[in-house]
Parts: sequence; structure tokens; C-alpha cells
Amino acid sequence: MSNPPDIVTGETETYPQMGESEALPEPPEKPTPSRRRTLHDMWVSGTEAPVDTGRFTDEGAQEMLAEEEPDVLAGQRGTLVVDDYDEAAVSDEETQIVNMGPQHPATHGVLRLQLELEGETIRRVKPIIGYLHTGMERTGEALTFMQGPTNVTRMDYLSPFHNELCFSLAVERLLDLEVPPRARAIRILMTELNRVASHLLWAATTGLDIGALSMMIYGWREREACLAFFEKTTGLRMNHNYIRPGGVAADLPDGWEDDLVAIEETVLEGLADYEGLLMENPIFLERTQGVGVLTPEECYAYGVTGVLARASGIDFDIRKTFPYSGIEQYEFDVPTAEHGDVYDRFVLRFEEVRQSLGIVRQAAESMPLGDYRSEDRKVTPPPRARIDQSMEALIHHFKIFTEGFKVPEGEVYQAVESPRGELGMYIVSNGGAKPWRIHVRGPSFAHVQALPAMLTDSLIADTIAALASADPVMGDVDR
Amino acid sequence: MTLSAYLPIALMFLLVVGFAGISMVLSRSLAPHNPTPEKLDPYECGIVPLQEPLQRFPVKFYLVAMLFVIFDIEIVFLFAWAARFVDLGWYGVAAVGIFTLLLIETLVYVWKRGALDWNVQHRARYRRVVAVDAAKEAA
Amino acid sequence: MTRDAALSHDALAEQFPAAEFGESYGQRIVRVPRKDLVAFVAAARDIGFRMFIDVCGVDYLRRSPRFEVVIELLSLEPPSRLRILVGVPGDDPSLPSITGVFAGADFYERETYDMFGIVFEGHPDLTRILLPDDWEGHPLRKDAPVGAVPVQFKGSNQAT
Amino acid sequence: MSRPSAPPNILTAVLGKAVGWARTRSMWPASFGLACCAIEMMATGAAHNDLARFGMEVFRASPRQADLMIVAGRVSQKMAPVLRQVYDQMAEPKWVISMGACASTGGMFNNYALVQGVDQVVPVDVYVPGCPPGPQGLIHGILTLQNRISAGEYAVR
Repeated sequence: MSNPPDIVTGETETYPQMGESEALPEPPEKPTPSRRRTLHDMWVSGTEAPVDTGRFTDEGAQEMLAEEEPDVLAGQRGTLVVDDYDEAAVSDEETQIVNMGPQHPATHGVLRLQLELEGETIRRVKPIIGYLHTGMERTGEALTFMQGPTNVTRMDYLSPFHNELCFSLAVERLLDLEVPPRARAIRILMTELNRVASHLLWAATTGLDIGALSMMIYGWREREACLAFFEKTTGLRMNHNYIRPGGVAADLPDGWEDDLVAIEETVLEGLADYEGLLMENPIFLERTQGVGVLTPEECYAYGVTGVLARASGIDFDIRKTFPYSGIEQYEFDVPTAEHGDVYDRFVLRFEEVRQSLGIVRQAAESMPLGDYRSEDRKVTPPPRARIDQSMEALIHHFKIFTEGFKVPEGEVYQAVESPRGELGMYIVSNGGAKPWRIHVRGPSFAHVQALPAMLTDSLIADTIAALASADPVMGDVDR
Repeated sequence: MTLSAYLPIALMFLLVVGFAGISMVLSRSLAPHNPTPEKLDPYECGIVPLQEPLQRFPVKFYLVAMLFVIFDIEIVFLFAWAARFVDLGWYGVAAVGIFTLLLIETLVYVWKRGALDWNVQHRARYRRVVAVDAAKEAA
Repeated sequence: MTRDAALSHDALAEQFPAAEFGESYGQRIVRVPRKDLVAFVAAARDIGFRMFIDVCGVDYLRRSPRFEVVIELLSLEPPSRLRILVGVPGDDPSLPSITGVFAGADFYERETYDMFGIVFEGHPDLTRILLPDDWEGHPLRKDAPVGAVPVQFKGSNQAT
Repeated sequence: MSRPSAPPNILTAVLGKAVGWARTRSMWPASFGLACCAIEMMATGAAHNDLARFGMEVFRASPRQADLMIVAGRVSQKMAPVLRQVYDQMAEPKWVISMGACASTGGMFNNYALVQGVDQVVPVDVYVPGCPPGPQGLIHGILTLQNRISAGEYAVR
């Protein structure tokens, strides 16, 4: 069984299977530590005999055990990096392991948290992920470089433009291809608008989780304005496949300037409403201040980037330290705070929406003219009309759309500042038309891993607020 | 009080019992009834439950339940007074005032004993956040 | 990457003679033998690469050390990135785990084990993370079946 | 799986139609948001294209109070047993809408990780095409299901 056959030639790219290759020696199966029960035996309530667990989910080995080794226990308590856990104050009340499982309204997707509860206080947390694993990195290896953005844009479905931009920048660095200034400006404009839309959705769902139900309605109202502009430009509300290696798919529609002005107005107006609604609300302050705290050392150790790191006082924003796609010409600043709790993350994200709107305005005003795709006809298909006139354009068109353009051999790591943090892509190319390996470093993966450090020893209600403030997108985590 | 005075109450009672009865009978007869083992399982967010749900809940839960009962019943007593408070005049207000004061006293006692706060914060990081704010106010 | 200030590049170089430094598209890479990986990562963290970014695996099917584990580190004061490449042979796919140096490597190493079958010695809890427990095989290996369902479209050449 | 239905006569036909009509007036969806389609499902529930017009704006978290399960997103092999468990725990007149290409047929991810079509796990009533289907597409799917139910096609399942 190998990848689907090539469209034109029909022959399949056969990799040596286990049998026919020169008998790759079977690696000795290293016994993983056996103390994890491989398949937990279970008593279904109401029956006497243990039930055959064939049909049930058997994440036995990944689940939390009652007694754990000291190092595993430290990991689940989140005291690996900063050990401020007051052992003495833990009473010996009976604890209970509860599932905040894959189908849960407040886990922002299919994340499963196993919590050990002592009354309402959480003693240990073990995140279990993989419920949305789509094998995208394997699918990426079967698609050509030009089809890559369609696969990659579905990973972090709240910021599709950032995925596409990161992939395209990485491929362009491999190709050593220069993208015209208009394409670079359009890319920055779309990704920053995408950051606004993503933060609006985050504010809506987090407000809903914390109890400010009307936030859900307001947040979506502004986001619809942004999505309408995306649909007008790229044709789709989400998963656009708009930013491609070599430029963007289409030019901006006419009348885009006043669309952007209208968007900026509604979003800023909406933002003023949210801050009026939330920022001085005593219930909101009680629910968010001093909750879900991450210390800077933990951010360094766990690889937590983006708003969570800036809330803890680390001044790191890829748009400033490793500028990409010409963003250094726009003037914006990166707010930071020092508590690292949920309230600071709220303040920072609202401030980031304002900064991004500023960038969008500057990009709109100084939008250079010219082509929106690179001139190198080997990479970007020629305009449709040219194909009828010139034979060479026809050949280019045929070559690009059947077997795809060849990317020289090499490996590259490109990072972009997505609304959740550092989104990195490590692409290895073996000189062919399909990438040999794509690894996507999702920011939410590191944030889910830092959850035990944020959640232990707080109340269950605080879990919801802290988890929502980390803004994990499960497509980003499980890929 | 002639019998007719009680007519509206009787009518109301019939209406209530009738509505409840009809809706139960209708839903029992029309809705499909199909208890499967999965439905009888406790719901754990889609995961099949590992072990029996904990029988003995920590005592804090019962404490909160009892406090709720006390203050809820207090409101029920106020209903009687609220129905005729115009005729009862100041005498009524005084009586209810003493009753409420008694309960406020229990509330203060319970609050001071710390039965209401759940927030057991052992980790230094939570205290650090408060300290940073306090320091800022002081400065 | 162009503003990549040269960290004390030579500080690492003479501590670890076996490490070959290089450059790939503007980012500094270093190839380290398996046995002194943990020491190298600890040294890198001490001289400035404090932020742990990523660990991932790559399966170069026909190359002599078949697998490769790629570790990304980041330093903030002179903003620069470092990529550590470790060759892992196909017949003995194991290497020491760096969870001792960076606590954040835990989930990444479990994912690399899950996808490639590379065992990380010294990892506190090496179990699968993305796939269910009873899953046989490691899907991201090049010789693992893609598991694609053959498309019923009559005209297409039948997939194997 | 359900009670044998009596032979259709004038009384039960009218009653059947009335019951069918009543069931569609406020079908509460179980919030089974998985991936990108869940974002569009939430957009459908929000103010702009409002699901409350059909009495469906409250997404019940627990399957006990849900009548309709909208499988919004790609179902991975690890999630399939959970999906089946939640479906089993839903009360009896229950329907399933498979929203989006990934739920209906595995979509563009034809590989080891996804269940190629959620009808291998739960019986599906309406398939909504699109990747992700816009709010209008989802509402169209819901209306089709409601017309079918009030017409009596899925009377009791």
C-alpha cells in the first residue's frame, strides 16, 4: 500500500515494503516501562463481571494512574520547573479522578483532561490529546508543494492564513524565490486581519466560558465582518488556500479599501463595548486575576510563546525579532505584562487587536502596485489568457499543474507569529516535487503541555478560565 | 368565608395537577422508551467510566448544601409576611426585621469561620501575583 | 535570520569536538553524535539558548543513519536559533531523552516515539500520544502503509 | 429498536403527524464540535445567521438532553469509540447530521488516521457537503432533516 498513483503516469511511487526491500532488520522491541497497565480492566457499573473492553476506548497506557512515579507525579503536578507546591497543606481527604473529556463544552475542541480532584481543588492534571489526529504530516508528504497550502491551512483552523504564510515562506526560502512587494503587503494585511478575527473568536468563547454570555454574541458579530472580507477576497470564509508559494492566489477585489475602513470601525467600536463590559466587572476580575499563572521559567522550559509568554513578561514576538514578509516597515508595538494570569492575557489580546488593526491600516495605505505573483513562471502558473498565445506558457502551466515544480534539496525551519504563538514549519525536500517531510510546530501543543503547571491547585471553575486563556486549537495540537 | 372563596384555589389546583398529569401520560405513551446499558452508564464526556463514581463526597459539598437550605427556608417564611405586609404595618416590619437579623448573624458567623471560601491556594505563584499588585499600590 | 548574532559559537565548538557546525538557509545547525546529546543541549542552554522550541523525527529511508531527530532551540538576548540534528540508526532507534534539561520535551518525544518508534531512554512516561494505544506500527515511517482507502472511481488506475 | 408502530389509521396518522411536527420545533443539538466545521457551527448559532429561529440555539453539552447530534469535523480513529458512546447515551428520538466533507467521507484526508465517513460509526440522517459548509449550508441541512421528520419519514429511530 503506497501513496495514490501519479495522475499522469499512473505508476505508483513504490517504497520498498518490509518484504521486498533488502530485509531491513526488525528493530528490537524495547519494552516500554511495563508498570503502565496496557489495557485497564473495568467494571461497568451495575454488573458483577469485568466486561470485555474490546469496544471501549482503551487509552489505558496513556491514562493517569492512582499512584505514579515521583518524576511522572511532578510532571502532572506541574512542579517540574518551578516547585512551589506546598506539600504540607495537602489534606489526606479521598481524591477522585474525573474526566474532563473529549466531548466537553469548555475544552475548546477535543482535548481530554484527567483531573485528580480533592473536593473542588485540583491536585493533578494529565492532558490526553490525539482525538483530532488527522495524519496531516503524512498527507503533506503525498501532496506536491503547490497543493501544500490546502493541507496545511486546515491545521490551525482559527488562523488559516498564518499556516499558509509559514508554509509559503519556507518553500520560498528553499527555492530562493523573491516575492513582489504587493504580494508581501497583501500577505501581511491578510494575516494581521486573521489575527483580529482569531482574537475576536477567542474573546467570544472565553467570555462564554467565564459566564459573560453576551460576549459570545458580540464576538461573532465583529468576526462576521472580517469573514465577509475574507470571502470577498479569497472566495472562502475559512481554509482559504490564498497564500501560495510564489505570491497570493488573486488580487484584492475592487473597493477593498473602504471595506477595511468599515471593518476597522466596527471592530474598534466592538472592542470598546467588550472592555466596558468586562474590564471593570467585579465578577470578571474575581474569576481572572491570579488564575492560571505561568512563570517565565516555565515559559522557557515548556516552549510557551505568544501571548502567554508576553503575559508572563517575556518580550518575544517573532514579528519583531525575526521579521518576515516585509513586516518591519510597519510601525507597531508589542505589549507585555508581568503577572502571567488570565486577566493579563485578556488585556494583551485586546491590545494586540488594536495593534493589528493599525498594521492593517498602514498596509492598506502604503499598498504598492504591481503584480501579486512572482514573475518566475516555473513556480507560479501563467495567467489564463497567456496560455492560448504562447506555447511556453502552456508548457509551464502543464508542468506546474501535473507534476508540480521541483524544489532543490535541503531543509529549512520557518517561524511565523500566529495568534497563539510561534508557528514553525520544518520542511525537508529531497529535490522532488513533493516534500519529503513536513513537521509543523504548533504553539498550542506546547500550551497544552504547560496546562498542569497552570491548573494544579486551583478550583475547577478556574480550570475553565485558564484553559480558555491558553486558547488551544486542537487542530494545531494533534495535526 | 363561603365555600366559593376557595373556588379559584381549587381551580388552580386542578389545573396544575391536570397539566402535570397529562404531560407525563402523553410523553410516557408517545415517546419511545428504550433503556440500553450505555444509557444507564454515568456520562463521562464520552469516555467509558473507569470505576464507580465516588460514593463519599467531601464534607464541603454537604456544608454548602445545608447553608443553602437555611437561607432558602428563610425566604419562604418571608413570603407569608410579604402577602399582608401593608396591614401588618410597622409591627410586621419589626418582627421580620428581628428574624432576618438573626439569620444575618449566622451568615456573619459562617463567613468568619471560613466555611464559604473554597479557594485553597497552596502555590506561591498565586500569592506572588497578589503581592505584586500590593507592592504596586504601595509604590 | 540575517540578524543572527554569532553566539559564542566557538564556546560550544571546543567543548564538543565531535559536533560539526553548519549553516542551512540562514539558520545555524549542528550535527551531534547520540552519546553526548544531553551534555550538548545542557551546554547550549547555559550559553543562551534558553527557550525550547521543538523536537521532531525524520525518516531518511535509504540513508545510513536512517532516522534523524531534530531539536530546535531559541535564544532571546541575541535573537538566534539553533537546530541540533542527531542521526539515529534504523536497527537501534533509540537515543537519550532531553527531558532532564528541558521539561518541555516530554510531549514532543512521546509524539516522535508514537510516529517513528524512536525510543527515548530516560523518558519518564514514554507512551503513545496521538494514536490510540492498541495501534500497531508507526505511521510516519516511510515504509509504513499510508492506510489510504482505495478510491472507487472506476477510471483511476487501481491503487495498490 | 423501537416499539412496534400500530397499523396506520386516521387517528394515529394525525397523531403521528402531530408528533412529527412537535419533534422538529425545538431540536436541541448535542455540541459535538471537532474541527473547522465546529467554528462554522458556532457561527451558525451566533447572532448573524441565527439558529434560534428554529429553536435550536442552545447546544446541550450532555447527550441526555440532546435530540440531534451534528458531527462537525473530522472523526479520528481515536475519537470514533467516543462518538459511538455519546451517540448511545442520547435519548431515543435522535438524529445525526454529518457536517462537512471530512465527517461524511473522510474528505481530503484519505489516510490512516481518519474514519472515512462517520456512517461507519453512527447511522447518519443528513449529509451536509462543504469544507467547511457555510452557515447557510448547515441551516439548509437542518431544514431538510426537519421536513423529513415532520413528513414522518424518520418517525421513530
